[in-house]
This record gives sequence, C-alpha cells and structure tokens, in this order.
Amino acid sequence: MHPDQIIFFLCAALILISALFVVISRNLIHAALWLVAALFGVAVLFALLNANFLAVVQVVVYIGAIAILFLFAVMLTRKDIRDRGPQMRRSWWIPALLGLLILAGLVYLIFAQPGIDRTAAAIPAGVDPLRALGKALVSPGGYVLPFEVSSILLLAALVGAVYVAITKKS
Amino acid sequence: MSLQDFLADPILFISNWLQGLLVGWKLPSGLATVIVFLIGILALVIFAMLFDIFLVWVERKVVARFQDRLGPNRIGPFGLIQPFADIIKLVIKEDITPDGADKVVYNIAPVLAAVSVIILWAVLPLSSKIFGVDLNVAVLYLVAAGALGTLAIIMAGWSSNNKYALLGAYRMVANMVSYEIPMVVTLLIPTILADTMSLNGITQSQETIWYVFLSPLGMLIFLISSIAELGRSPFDLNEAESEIVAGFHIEYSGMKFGWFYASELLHAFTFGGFVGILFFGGWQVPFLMADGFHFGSFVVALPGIGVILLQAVAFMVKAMIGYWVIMWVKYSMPRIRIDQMLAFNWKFLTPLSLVLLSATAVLTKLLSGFPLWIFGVGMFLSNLLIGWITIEILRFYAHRQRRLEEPLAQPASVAARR
Amino acid sequence: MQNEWLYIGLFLIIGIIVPIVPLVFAALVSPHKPNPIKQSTYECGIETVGDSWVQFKAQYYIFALVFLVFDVETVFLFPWALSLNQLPIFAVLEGILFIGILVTGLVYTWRKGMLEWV
Amino acid sequence: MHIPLSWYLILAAALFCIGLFGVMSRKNAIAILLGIELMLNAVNINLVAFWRYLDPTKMAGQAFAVIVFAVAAAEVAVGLALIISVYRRRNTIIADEIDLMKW
Repeated sequence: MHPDQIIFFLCAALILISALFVVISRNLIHAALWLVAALFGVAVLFALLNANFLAVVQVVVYIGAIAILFLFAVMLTRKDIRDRGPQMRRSWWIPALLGLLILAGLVYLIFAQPGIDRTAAAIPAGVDPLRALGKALVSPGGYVLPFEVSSILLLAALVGAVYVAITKKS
Repeated sequence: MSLQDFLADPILFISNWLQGLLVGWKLPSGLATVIVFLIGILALVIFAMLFDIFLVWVERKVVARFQDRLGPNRIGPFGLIQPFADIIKLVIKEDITPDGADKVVYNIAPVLAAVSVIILWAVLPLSSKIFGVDLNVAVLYLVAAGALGTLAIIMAGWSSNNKYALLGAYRMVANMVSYEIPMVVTLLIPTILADTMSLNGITQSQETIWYVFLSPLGMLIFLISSIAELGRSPFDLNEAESEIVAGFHIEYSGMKFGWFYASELLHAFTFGGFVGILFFGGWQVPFLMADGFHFGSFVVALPGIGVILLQAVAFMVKAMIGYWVIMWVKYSMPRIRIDQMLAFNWKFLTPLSLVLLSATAVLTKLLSGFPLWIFGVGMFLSNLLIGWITIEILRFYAHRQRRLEEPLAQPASVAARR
Repeated sequence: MQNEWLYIGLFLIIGIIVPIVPLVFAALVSPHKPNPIKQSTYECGIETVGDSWVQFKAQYYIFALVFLVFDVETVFLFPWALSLNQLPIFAVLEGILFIGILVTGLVYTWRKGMLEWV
Repeated sequence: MHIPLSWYLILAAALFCIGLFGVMSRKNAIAILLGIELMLNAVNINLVAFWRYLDPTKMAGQAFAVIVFAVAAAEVAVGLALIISVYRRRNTIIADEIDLMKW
C-alpha cells in the first residue's frame, strides 16, 4: 500500500467518524466540535489534492469563522444545550434507510462511469494552481462574474442577517 | 560531500548526509525522508520550547523593570534558572478539574492552544536556509493557526463550567475574531508588494527595501491587530483580572495553565517575528548578500555558514524587538473597554486598512514600470497622505463631539469656578 | 502528496505530542486528592448561584456574524493579490469593486447602529 | 497520485449521505444546519477532486469550490440569524415547533 493511500484512509476515517458524531451526538456543542474535526479532515484532503489555497481557506473560513459562529449560536440558545430528551425524530430510521439507499445508488452510478479508476496525472510544470486560480477569478474570460456575484451574495447575507437581528431587538 | 559543502549550507549538508546514511541502512527513501523531517522538526520544536522558557524569564524581568522592581534574581545568575523552578512547581501542582466540567474538551483545550502556536514555527524562516517549509500559502497558514487558537480558547471557556470562563470565551470571540479582519487585510499588503504568499519569498523580495518604508501604516495596523489577536493588553479583555478574574483559564491549574501561559508568550514572540518578516526584512541584513557584505564595490566575503548565522541573529534580534514593543505596549497601556475596542476595530482599523489596501493595489499597478526610488517615494507619500487625511477626519469628529458636549459641560465648570 | 504538506503534517503530530508529554508527566507526579469544595466552581470564594450557562448579550453574536462575512471576503482577495502583476489594470478595478461591495456592507451595518455596544 | 478518483467520490457520497441523514433526522434547527455544512463539504471534495483528476490547468473546480465557501458562509450567517431570532420570539429551536407558516 502506498503511503498516500494510508493517509487517505486515515483522513477518510476521520471525516466519516466525525461526521457521524456530528449527526448523532446529543450535546450540540460536541456536535459542533465534531464538525470542526470533520472539516479539518476535509482540509487535509484538499492538501492531498494539491489545492493548497483551499486547504488553508478551509481552516480559516470553516473552522475559524463558521464553526465559531455555530458554537456561538449553540451557546446563545442554551436552553437546548443540555436537552436530555432525544435529539432525533422518532422515525429516524426512515432518513437512515433513505441515506443508505442514496449512498448505494451513488456508488453504483460512480462505478458505472468509464475511467473512474484513473489516477491523477502530475500537475504540468509551469502551472502554479495558486496564481492560476487568482487569474481565473478576475479575468473577464474566467469566473469574474461568479466571483463578483458571490461578493454581492455575501453582502445580501450580511444585510439580511443584520436586518433579522434588528427586528428582533425592537 | 566535503567541508566546503558544509560551510556553504550546513542544514542541507546535514540533511543530505542523514538521508544518505538512512538509505545506506536499506531504508526506503520515503521513510528516510520522513525520519530526516522528524529530526529537523524535533530540533526546531525543542529549540522553540527552550526559547519559550527563556521568554518566561525575559517577560518577568521586563515587567519588573516597567514596574520599578528587580524581578527574579535569586536562582541562578540574574534569576535565569527561575523559569525552571516555575516549571517544577507547575508540574508537581495538583491538577483540579472542576465539577460539571466537560472533561474531554477541558483537557484538549490547553493542548490545542499550545499546538496553534507551535505549528507557526513550521513556516517561520529563521534564516535564508534555516526554515521548516517554504509553503506557498504561508501568509494564510498563520491566519489558520490563529483560528485554531481561537477555538482552543472557546473550548476552554465553555468546558470549565464557570461563568467567568464563559464570559472570557465570549469576549475572546469579540476581540480576537474582530481584529482578524484588519490583520488579514494588512497581510495582503506585503503579499501584493512581494507578489508571493511564502514568507521566505516575502523576506527575499525585501532585499532592496524593507516594506515598512513602503507601507508604514500597514505595519502599524498589523502590529495593533496582532496585539489584539494575541489577547494582550490593552486588548486583554478575555482575561481581564479585575473584571472576570482570569477569564477563560480561570479553572485551570498546574501544567494545563502552564501551557496557556507558555503559548501566550511564544505566540507574542512569534508575532514579533512576523512583524519583522513582513515589514522589517526578516533575516535580511543591510548590505549582506549570499556571499558576504557588499558596500558598493567593496566586498567582504563570508562563507555561507557565516551568512546564515548572521541572518539568523538578525531575525532573532528583529523578533525580539517586536516582542519587546508588544511588551512595552502591554505594560504601559490600561485596558480599554469592550465598546471602545470594538468601535476602534470596526469603525477605524477596518475601513482604514481597506482604503490602504486599495491604494496599495492601485499604486503598485500604476508605478510598476518606474524605477525603485519613485515607487518607494510614491508608496510612502500615499501612506503619509492617508494617515494625514485620517487624522484630519478624526480631528473633525472630535471637535464636533466636543461642541456637542460643551453646552452640557459648561454650567458645571462655571459653577465649580465660583 | 507534496513534501511540504507532509512536513506540516509531521510538525502537527510533533506539535501535539510535545504539549502532551509534560501533561502526562504532571499527571503522574502531581498529587490527586479531590474533594467537593476544592472542585467546586471558582467564583472568588462566593458560593455559585444558578446555572453556569448564563445568557449573554446578543451583541457578541452580531459581531461574530459581521466577522464571518468579512473574513470570507478578505480571504478571497488573496488570489487576486497574487495575480495582480500579470493582469491588466482592469483586474485591479475589479478587486476595488469587490472591496467597495465589502465596504457597503460595513456602512450599512454601521448606519443601522449594529456596531454600537449598547 | 496513487489514489483512484473513485475513492474521493465515494467518500464525498458517504459524507453527503451522512449530512442528509442529519438534516432529516435531527429536531434541533442548529443541528440541521450542521448537517447542511457536511453536505456542502461533500460537494467541495467532489469539485476539487474533479479539478485535480480531469485537468489541473482549468481552474473551474477550484473557482467553484471558492464560491461554495461563499455560499456556505452566507447560508450560515442568515440561517443562524433566523434561528436566533426565532429563539428569541418563541423560545425554541426545535424545527417542528416552528410552525407559524403552517396552515
């Protein structure tokens, strides 16, 4: 077994086990912390895939901002933190079954594709993914429109969230 | 493989020699690389930890001088052995876990706090040849490490089952997290100027001119926001002794408290180092090139090892100066209120840093064809202009504020005079 | 897998082991005599009243929220900053537009009085 | 370079299904948002894996992963603001009890 594969398996185990705890853990703070672990595993995967920028952004944005916001929200709605009652719906087995079915379907579809077992070619010399990403995001022939639209989306989110917060205060 | 090679680049020589030795023992080359890496990392981390112990002494000595005391002076010369006595005391102290604490999270938090600081050393270029790894996203890497530190503090505050600790954690988010914005924005300025995100690359590109001359305002904003990011006074609201006792680490004792303390000191020093790297040329020494000093045509040749050591000394001196400035601020400023702190960040630092970033980007593009001195003068003047406009705006608002408050204040003062 | 990430991964592992070693050592040598009073929540000697999970000001949350949006946007400026040299002046203006949208959000929040600590 | 593309896709599919399970089975609104985060991350794994395995010179995968980050941030900001607003009014964050819009 190649070392890369071992790292992949460790990482996949980390992601899946943490993800499982995110959805089953009764204490919501623990669920949010398990989410941090899962997100960290995804960052390692990005590093494994040579996407350096996305790997660090995953940590900065997801762990540094989103997970902290989640922890905050859980602390703010504290009445439910130590809810001793069941955190699942009574009919939790239906989603579980559905999830397994969808997973089986997806796995089937994945293996039905030709060339799915390909391995990655080396990144061509002279291509710096980091600079290429910057170029793609701002050059008119690239993704400048989605890039600017995403900033407007964030502006809209900020305005909306602040507005919701204001109406609550009055 | 000769003495010549060793003198030219000792680190590379030793790692090549180790690699050769291990491969000679029939180890696969991948495993050999890992072992060589591990040895290098252990050396770096142990150096950082020993230095951390030294920093405890420096901090105690400096704070004593600021407060007109002598500081530790009993154990060893100048009290140098004092930190070791501190460590022994911390290790043999009973470790108390408060009732109702979330035990796992409670125990992970101090380790995470230490890890978030130690991993910064992986990208720290101590010299042109002594560095862990030259990551091409190092600038963001240090922000990512800071995110782990924030998380550690929230975990500590939440899991202690203590009101003060919880308040400390909330304040931490308001504090550390808010000041991350101006910090990230000012990190963009060296990135634009050097056209790279690797810290070694940023240092190398400051061979001709240090960025503090191109962007003095950027340096100031970075320094202020990193002090806030460190949670040091005047921004130490998360552990404000007089308000919330010790904040997030109130329930910690023994070595767990020790790690919070040690990581704070090492963090401060490391950020002093980052200020040095990003704005003061890192390991660059004036006139020192890869083969010795160049004063115009007069050249003093030095072997590679000499240059590397000089660079390392230069870096340590710059980092120490940065650390000293952080301590100086800490021990001379009173703690600010939380509303002042947030207003200072969101209404002053963030808009200012964004304006500065836009100006830097436009000027870099416009002046890129011109000789260096025009570029430098232009950048410097633009910074001066932005600084002057900022001060004028502040003055205008201060005057207005005073006029608004005057009618209220007048009668009282008049009455007092009679 | 690039070597640089391998190095950082190993650094992370050592960085985790190094703080744990003294903690384990301390756990072995330090005394352990718990009693209810020692373990009670520390509140400067006063008996703890009520639950530790106090309700806190929603204002903290507003700042975290504004921070989230700003953090994402400033991080996106890094690829732009890196490719500045290879792009026409037009791209610089795009970045400035991006920053302008960011500032609009800040101004809105400011005008709505959400940046006040009341 | 020794990992087949299918491994990444299966991992992403499994992560997506776990997230879906969380979204459908949890009662707490914040926990539902946690599940959505997992699903978005599964999408990102796919995007980046396709970028790396199909053509690393075309940046579509990474560019859209970046946009997914923005979408995730916007979703969390608005979602949590709504949840907290609802919590303040109705003192609950159990999704089933938030039924003002129900007929």
